[in-house]
Amino acid sequence: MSDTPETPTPAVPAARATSRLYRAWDSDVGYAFRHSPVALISAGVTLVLILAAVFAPWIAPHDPFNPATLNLMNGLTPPGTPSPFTGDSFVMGTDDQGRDVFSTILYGLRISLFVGFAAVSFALVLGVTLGLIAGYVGGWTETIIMRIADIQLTFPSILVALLISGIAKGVTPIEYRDEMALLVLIFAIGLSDWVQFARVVRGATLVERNKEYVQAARLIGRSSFVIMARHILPNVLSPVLVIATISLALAIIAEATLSFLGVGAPPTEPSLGTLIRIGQTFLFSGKWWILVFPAATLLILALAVNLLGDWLRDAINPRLR
Amino acid sequence: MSLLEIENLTVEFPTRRALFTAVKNAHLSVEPGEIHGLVGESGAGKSTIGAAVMGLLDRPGRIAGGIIRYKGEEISGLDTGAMRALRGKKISMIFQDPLTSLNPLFTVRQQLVETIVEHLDVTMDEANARARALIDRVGIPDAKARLDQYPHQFSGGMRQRVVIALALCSEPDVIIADEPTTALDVSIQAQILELIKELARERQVGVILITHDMGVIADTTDKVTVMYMGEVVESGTTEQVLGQPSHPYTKSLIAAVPRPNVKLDRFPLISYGGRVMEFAIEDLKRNWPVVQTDRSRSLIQADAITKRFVQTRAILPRNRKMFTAVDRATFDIKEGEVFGLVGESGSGKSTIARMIAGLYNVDGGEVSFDGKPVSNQPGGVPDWYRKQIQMIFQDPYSSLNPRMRVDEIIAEPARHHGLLTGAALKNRVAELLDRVGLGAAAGLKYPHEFSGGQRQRISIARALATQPRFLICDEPTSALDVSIQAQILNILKDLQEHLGLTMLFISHDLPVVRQMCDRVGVLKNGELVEVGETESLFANPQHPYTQQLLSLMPRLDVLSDEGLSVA
Amino acid sequence: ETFRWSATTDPQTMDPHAVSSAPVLGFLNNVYEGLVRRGRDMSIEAALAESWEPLPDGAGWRFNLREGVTFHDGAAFNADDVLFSYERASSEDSDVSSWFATVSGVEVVDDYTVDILTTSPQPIFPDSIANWMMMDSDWAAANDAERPARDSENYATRHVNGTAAFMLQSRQPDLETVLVPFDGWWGEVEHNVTEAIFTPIQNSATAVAALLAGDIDLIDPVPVQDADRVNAADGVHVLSGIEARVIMLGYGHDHETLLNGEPNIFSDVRVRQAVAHAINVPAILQTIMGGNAEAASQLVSPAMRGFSEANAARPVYDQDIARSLIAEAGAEGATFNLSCPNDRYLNDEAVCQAVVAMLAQVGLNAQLETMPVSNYWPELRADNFDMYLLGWSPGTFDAEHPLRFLVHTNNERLGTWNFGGYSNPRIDELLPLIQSEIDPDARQAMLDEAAAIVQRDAVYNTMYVQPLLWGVADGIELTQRPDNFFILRWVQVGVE
Amino acid sequence: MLSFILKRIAQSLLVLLVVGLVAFAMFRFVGDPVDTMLGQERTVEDIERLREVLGLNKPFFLQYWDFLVRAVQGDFGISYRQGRPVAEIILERLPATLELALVSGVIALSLGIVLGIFTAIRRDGFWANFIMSASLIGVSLPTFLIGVLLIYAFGVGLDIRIPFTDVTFNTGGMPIFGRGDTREVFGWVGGWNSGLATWDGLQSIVLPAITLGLYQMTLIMRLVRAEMLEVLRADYIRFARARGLSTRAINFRHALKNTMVPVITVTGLQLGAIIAFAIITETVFQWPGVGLLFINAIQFVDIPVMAAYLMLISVMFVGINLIVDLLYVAIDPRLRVDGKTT
Ligand SMILES: Nc1ncnc2c1ncn2[C@@H]1O[C@H](COP(=O)(O)OP(=O)(O)OP(=O)(O)O)[C@@H](O)[C@H]1O
Ligand SMILES: Nc1ncnc2c1ncn2[C@@H]1O[C@H](COP(=O)(O)OP(=O)(O)OP(=O)(O)O)[C@@H](O)[C@H]1O
Ligand SMILES: [Mg+2]
Ligand SMILES: [Mg+2]
Repeated sequence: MSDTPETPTPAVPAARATSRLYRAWDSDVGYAFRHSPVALISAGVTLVLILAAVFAPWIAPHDPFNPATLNLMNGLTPPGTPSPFTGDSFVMGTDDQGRDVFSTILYGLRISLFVGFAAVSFALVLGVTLGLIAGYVGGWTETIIMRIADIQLTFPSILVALLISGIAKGVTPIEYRDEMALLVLIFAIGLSDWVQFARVVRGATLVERNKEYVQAARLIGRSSFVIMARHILPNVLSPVLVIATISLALAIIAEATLSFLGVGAPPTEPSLGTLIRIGQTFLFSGKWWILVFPAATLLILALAVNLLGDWLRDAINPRLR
Repeated sequence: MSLLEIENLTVEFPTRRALFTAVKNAHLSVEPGEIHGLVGESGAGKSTIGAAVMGLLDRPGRIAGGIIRYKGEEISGLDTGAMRALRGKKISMIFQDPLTSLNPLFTVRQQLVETIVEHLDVTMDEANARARALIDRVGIPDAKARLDQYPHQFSGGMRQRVVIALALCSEPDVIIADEPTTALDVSIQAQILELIKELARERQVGVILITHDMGVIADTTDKVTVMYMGEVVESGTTEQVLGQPSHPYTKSLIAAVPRPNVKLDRFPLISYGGRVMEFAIEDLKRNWPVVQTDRSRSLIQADAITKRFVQTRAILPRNRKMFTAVDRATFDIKEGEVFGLVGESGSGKSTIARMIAGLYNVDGGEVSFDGKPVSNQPGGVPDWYRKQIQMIFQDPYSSLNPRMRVDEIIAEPARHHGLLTGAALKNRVAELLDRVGLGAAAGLKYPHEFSGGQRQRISIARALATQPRFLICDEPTSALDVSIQAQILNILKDLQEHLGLTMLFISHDLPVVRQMCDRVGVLKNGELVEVGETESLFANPQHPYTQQLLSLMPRLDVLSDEGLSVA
Repeated sequence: ETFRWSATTDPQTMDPHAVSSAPVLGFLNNVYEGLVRRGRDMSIEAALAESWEPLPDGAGWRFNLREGVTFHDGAAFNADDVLFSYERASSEDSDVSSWFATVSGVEVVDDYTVDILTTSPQPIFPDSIANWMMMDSDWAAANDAERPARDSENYATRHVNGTAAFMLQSRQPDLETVLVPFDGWWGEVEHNVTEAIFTPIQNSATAVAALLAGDIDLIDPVPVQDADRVNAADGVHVLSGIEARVIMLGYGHDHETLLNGEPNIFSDVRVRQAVAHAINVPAILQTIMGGNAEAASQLVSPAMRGFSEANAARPVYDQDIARSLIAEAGAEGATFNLSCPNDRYLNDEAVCQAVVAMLAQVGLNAQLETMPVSNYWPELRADNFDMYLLGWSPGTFDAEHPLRFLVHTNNERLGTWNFGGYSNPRIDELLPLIQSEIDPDARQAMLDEAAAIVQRDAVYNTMYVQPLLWGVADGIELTQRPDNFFILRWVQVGVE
Repeated sequence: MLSFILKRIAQSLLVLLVVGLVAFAMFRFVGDPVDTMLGQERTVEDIERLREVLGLNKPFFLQYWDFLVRAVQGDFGISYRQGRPVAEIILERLPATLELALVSGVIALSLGIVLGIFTAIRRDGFWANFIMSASLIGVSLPTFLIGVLLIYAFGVGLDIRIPFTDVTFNTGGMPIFGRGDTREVFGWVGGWNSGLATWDGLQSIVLPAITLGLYQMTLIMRLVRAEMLEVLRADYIRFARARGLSTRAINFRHALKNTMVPVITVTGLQLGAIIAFAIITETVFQWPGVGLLFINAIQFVDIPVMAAYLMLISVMFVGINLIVDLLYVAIDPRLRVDGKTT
C-alpha cells in the first residue's frame, strides 16, 4: 500500500551492491557527482595535481631537490630558450638557482599539498569538534573552549610557529629534525586556523541545538557525541566547507611564510609557496616565469578545490540537489 | 467566469530515481464567495496544487501540463514579477506547516506589518492597528503582548493562527487554506471557520479549503473535490459527495471518520484499491516485548509540575515578567492506559508532554516513572527511562533532521538502543514504512520530499521502531487524512491492548480522543481543570470549560453511514 | 629644492652615541659632525678639527679645533664640547664606547685644542673616530641628555643640535624625518637642497615602485633583480658601487663534532681549502648578484686601508682540487649543517643555496638552515652551526678591524665575532703590534702576514664584496660611498 | 545581560594572564634582542651587561611577573628599538590601523554581502559563476603579491592605449606608500591623526584597503552565498513569497538575517584579524600602523612592544567576540536564555 509509485530498484548484482565503493558511487552524492560537469572537471584537475605531486620523481625531468644536479649558470633561463652559458633548455625556465621551474613545481606541490591538506584537516577536525562541544554542551565547557580560542586568536601564526618549532627543536634529536619540520608546520598552521571553525560551528550549533529534531534525538537517549556528530554536524557543515576550501590556498601560502622564518622545509627544497615567494622578487625584472607558473598552479589548485567544495556543499544538502 | 480555474494540471517532481507525478490532470474551479473543500489521502497532491497556483513549487518540481486561470487570465506561465503582483494581494495561501512558515528571527508584529504595508496603502500606525485587529480576529488572546513575541514563543495552534492572519493581511480574492485548523482546538477552529465563511459571504472571496477533517468539510464547504494519488476522483457539492459518495475511495474515507456519538472498538476501515489496510497483530507481536500490565499501578506520576517562561526580559529578576505555561498539574497514568490531554491551543499540552519526556526541566513539582523520579535529575534524564519512552512530536516538519535519509531517521532509535542491527533493522524499517502507508521505497528519500501527513507518519514510524513502553503522542494524527488516521490509531490501539503500551495522547480532535483514551485530562490556561474516565467525562462533563468544549464538537450528520455498516 | 629619499630602516634614534648601527650613524652624519670626517673617497678629512698630529711617544693625538663653528641653536663649539662628547660617548650607556677602548683621557689644552691620550700608540686613531659626533655640553645639560639613553628615551633621542650642514626640522619615528639646511654652517655649501625628507620604506618592491612613480628621488637599496628594470625605466637609473662588506663562510673550527655527532671535518684545513676551491664565485656574482659585485680574496676589500696586495688572489675555482683535498681529508660524503640568515645580506639565502649546490657537486652534503637575523646571532653564539655565512664591514675601514673581531682568539673583549673559535698564537701576537705600529710600511708588512695566515689556514672563505645599488631619479647628482652612508651635502637636485 | 558582560570581563582578565604567560614563553624563540640592540663592536661583557639591565637573565616566569606587575600599573615598558614608552608608541600607531581596518572592513562586508546574495540568487548564472571563480584569485595569491601588483598597476601605472586611437593614458597616480596627509580630528594620545579627513589621505587608503579586504570579501561572499542557498529553500521564505513580499525584502531582510550567525562570526574574527595582523599589507604599503610596528618588533625582538601589542590584540579579540556573542542573541531570539532545555 505504497502511495509512492514503485521505484525500480537498480539491477545490480548482489555482490556489487554491497561493496562499499559501489554504495558510495550509487549514493545520492555519488550520483550528483557523476552528473555535474563542474564537479567532474574540478575533481579531475585536483586529482591530476595530486598525482603529479605523488609521482613527481617519475614525471619531473630534473630533480631540483638534489643540489648536486644544479648548475648555477643555468639560473634565470627563460622558458623554452637555451641557457646562454650551458645550452640547456627548460620548458618553464629556471629560477635563480638554475632549478627547472617545472620540476620544482611538481616537487614543491608534494610539500604544499601535504602541508596544506594536513594543516586544514587538522584545523578543521580540531575546530569543528571543539565548536560542536562548546555550542552543544554549553556551560563551563563552552566558556573554557571559547576563552582558549580567544587566547589562540591573539597569537599570529608566525609566533605560534616559532614557539612550536622552538619546542620541537628542544625535544627532538637532530636527525629527526627534517621529519619534524613539516609536522611542526602543519601543527602551527592548523593551530592558528582552528578558531575560525570552532567559532562558526559553535554559532551555528547554538541555533541548531534547539530544533526539534535534536530534541527527538535526545529523547531517544542518543549520546551528546552522536547528536553532535550525526545530527548537528551535517546541518552546520556548509560554512565549514566554505572556510576549509578557502583556507587551503592560505595554508599553502602560510607554509612559505613560515619557511622563511626557518620553520619547516629548508630553502633547498622549495614548496610551491616558497617558489612563489622567490618568484615575487623577480616579478618586475622581466623574469616572469619564476612567479607565473607556480602562481598559476596554486590558482588552479585553489580554483578546483573551491569549486569542488562549492559543489559538495550543495550536494550534501538534500534540498539543493 | 470562475475566480480560479485549474484545468488538466499535472505536476512532476523529477528525482534521481524516478519521475514522480504528484498531480495528474487535476480539475478544480472556485467561484467568488464559494468555499471549495479539497480532501484526499495524505500525499495525494493537495498542497502541491496550492503551491502550483502560487507558482511556488519546490525545486525540482514543475508544472508539466495544464492551465491555471485567475479571473480568466492564465497565470501558470507568468514570470516572477507578474506572479509576485498576484501573490498575497489577489491570491493568498496559508501553508500547511505553521511552525516553519514563520521567520524565526522576526516578531509576529514585524511580519504582519511588513505584509500589510506591502499590499495596502496605509501608514505605519494604521498597519500596526490592523495587525493587532487581525491577531484579535484569529482568536489569539492578549494580542498586545503577543504581537511582539517571536514565533518560537507561540504554541503550535497559535502559530497556525498567525499564519492565517498573515494570509488575510491584504484582503485577497482567493484564499488557499492548507489545513488551516489542524492544530486548533474546536473553539478556535469554529472561530476561524466562521471567519472564513464570513469572508466568503461578505467579500465574495473564493476559498480552497484543504483539510481532512470531514466535520469541517461538512460544516463549511459548498463544494468538495476528492483526490487520490494525484488524481481527482470525485467532485461535487458537499451534500452530494458526503451523502452519496460514488467513488470507492470517497466511501472508504467517509467510513473512516470517527463519530463523536458512538464509541467503537476499532476505527472503521475500508480497503480500497486492493491495499491491505489492516495488519495482523501477530506481525507486531513478533518482535515486540509483551508487557504484563496492571491497570491499577500508575506508571507515570506528574506531581504538581510547573513550567514558566520568561516573557519580558530584564537584568533584574524582579523586573522580569514570567509566564506560567503549566501550573501545578497533577495527574498519573496507569500502566497500559491511554491518557488523553485536551484543551485549547496554548493551554500547555505540549509543554506538559515535553516535561514528561524530560526535554524541559520542570520549574516545580516532579515527574516520576515507575515510582522513580525522572525530572531534573543531576545527570540529566536517566538512560533507563529514555529507553522506555518515545514521543511523536506535534510538528512533523522540524522534528525530522533535514539532512538525514528517512530510513536512517527511522532506524536511529532502534540502532541506538542496540535492539536491531543489519538486515533485521533494515527489514524493520521497511516494515514500519509499510505499516504507516509510505512503502519501503520512501526510505531512500529525504524529509523535504514528503507531504505533511507523510512526514507525520515518518515520525510515528520512528517512535514505534524502538517498541517503547510509554509513548507520548502530541497530535499524532493532526495532519493525516481520516483513512490513514484510522489505520495509525488502530495500530496504536492494538499496541495498547495486546502489548501493554502506555500512552499520553494529546489531541484536539475530541471524537478521536473519545475513541482512543481511557481517561482524559482537560487543560485550561496551564491548569488541569478536570480529569476523568473518558466515557463519564464525555457523557457528563463537570467543569464548565469541559462542557463548553464538548458542545463545540462538530456534528457529522450529513455523512453517509455506508462505511459504518461495513465495519 | 625638495629632495626625498628612503631606506629600509628608520634610524631608531637621533642620539649620536646611543646606537652604533649603520642606519643611525649614516643618517646622523648629516646633522652632527665629528672632529674628522670621511670624504667622497672615504679618506679622512678635517671637519671640526682643522688639523691633528700625534703626540710624542705615541701618547695620543692632538686636535686643533676649528674656530667660529656654531651649533644649530647658535651656541659656539669649543674644546669643552669635545671633552663632554668624549665623556658621553665613552660612558657606560654609550654604544660606541668601544671606539675609546684605548683612550685613557681627554685633555683640554685651550679653547680650541684638545689632546686625546691613549694607552698605547694608535696610528689610525683619527680613522676610528670619524663617526664620533660632537654634542653641545650646555644643550645636553639644559635638556637632561648628558648621557645617552639606550633603553629609554631622552631629549636627544628625538632632537638634534649638531654643527653639520643640515638641521632636523621635524621627526616622526618610523614615518618621516625632515631636514633643512643650516645657514650657519662653517663649510662650503655644495648642495642645492632646501628641504630633505627621509621616509623609511621597508619593502624594496614598494620602494622601487615609489621611485618609478617619481614619489621618491633616491632609494637604497634597489634589489639586485630589479636593477635592470630600474635602469630601463625612464627618468631613473641605478647607481651601483661596492660596499665595504665582505661576505664569507665561516667554520666551527674548535667544535668537537658536527651537530649530527660525526667528527668535525672543518677542523681539517684541507676541507676548508676544498670549500674555497669548490665555490664558483664568478657564477654567483654573474647570476645571483647580477654582475654587480666583486670577488673577495681577504677579509677586507681592496678599497680598505691595509688591504694586502700580496694576497689579492682568491683560491681558484676547481672542483678537482676540491675533490682531491676532500678525499685526502677523508671527508667524502660528509653531511653537515650550513646556517644562513635570510634577511641580513643581499640575497643571502640564494647565495647559501648556491653554495649548497656547489658543495654537493664535490661530494659535501650541506644541509641548509636559514632563519631571520634575530634568531641567527643567538644560534651562532650558542655554537649551533657547522658552517655559516657572515658579512663583515670594517667600521674603521682598515684591515686591522676584522682581525680584531673575526680572527683573534675569542675572549671577553677580542675576537667577539670569531664564532668558530679559530685560534692562532701568531695572529694574537700580531694584532697588538699592528694596532700600535706608527710606521705605515711596518704595519702593512704585519697586515700582509696576517692576511697570508688567514688565507693559508682558510679561516674564512671570503667570497665577494657586497654590491651597493641605489636607485636614483635622473637629474640628481650625488656621491655614493662604500660605507653606504648617504651624505646629503653632496646632493644636487635638478641637474640637467 | 549585564551579568553576562561582567562575567565575560572577568574571564577576559584570565585570558589576558594566559596570553601574557604564553607570550613570554614564546619570546625565547623569537631571538635575542641584545644582538640587534648592540652594535657590531660589542663585547661579550656588553652583551651580559645589557641582558642584565633588560632582565633577560631571569627565568621567563619572573620576567612575566615583572611585566604583569608593571602592566597593572599601566606601564608596558620601554621599546628596545625606539626607547620610548610602548603604550605611547602603540596608541600613536593605532589610528592608522583602525582606519585601514574600518575602510577595508566596510568594503569587504558591503561587497561581500551584496555579491554573496547575488551569487546565491543567480545560482547558476554566468555572472554569478564568474564572480565566484574570479574572487578566488584574491585568496589564492599571497597578499604581498596582490599589494605589489596593485601598486604597479595603479601607483606606477601602465600606459594603456585606447584601441584605434593614439590616445594613451596612464593607469597610475595612486599614492604608493604611507597614509598621505593626515589631520588631527580629535583628542587621543598625541592626537588622532586621521587620513580620512583629507583628500590625499583618502586616496592613500584605497589600495591598502582593497588589498587587505580582498580575502575577507571573498570569504564573506562565499559564506553568505552558502548560507543563503540554504535559507532560500526554507519554508518561511516560501511563505514570505506567498505573502507577496518584494524580492528585496525577502532577500535582504528575511533571508539575509537568517544567514547572519555564521557571517557575523567570521566577520568578527576577520575584523579582528584585519586589525591585528594587517602585517603584510602594512609592510607593502608602508602603512604606519600597529601591524608594521609589530613586524618590526619581531625583527628587532622588541619584547616590550610585542608583549603590549599581544595584550592589546587579546583585549580586542575578547571584545569583538563578546560583541559577536551579544549579536547572536540580538539576531536570533531563539538563543535567548528562556525555554532552557536540559
Ligand atoms: N520536493 C519534493 N520532491 C519530491 N517529491 C515531493 C516533493 N514535495 C512533495 N512531493 C511528493 O508529492 C506528493 C504530494 O505532496 P503534497 O504535499 O501535495 O501532498 P498533500 O496532499 O498535501 O498531503 P498532506 O495531506 O499529507 O499534506 C507526495 O507524495 C510527496 O511525496
Ligand atoms: N519557548 C517558549 N518561550 C515562551 N513561551 C512559550 C515557549 N513555549 C511555549 N510557550 C508558551 O506556553 C504556552 C503553552 O504552550 P504549548 O506549546 O504547551 O501549548 P499547547 O497546549 O501545546 O498548544 P497547541 O495545541 O496550540 O500546540 C503558550 O502560551 C506558549 O506561547
Ligand atoms: Mg499537504
Ligand atoms: Mg502543542
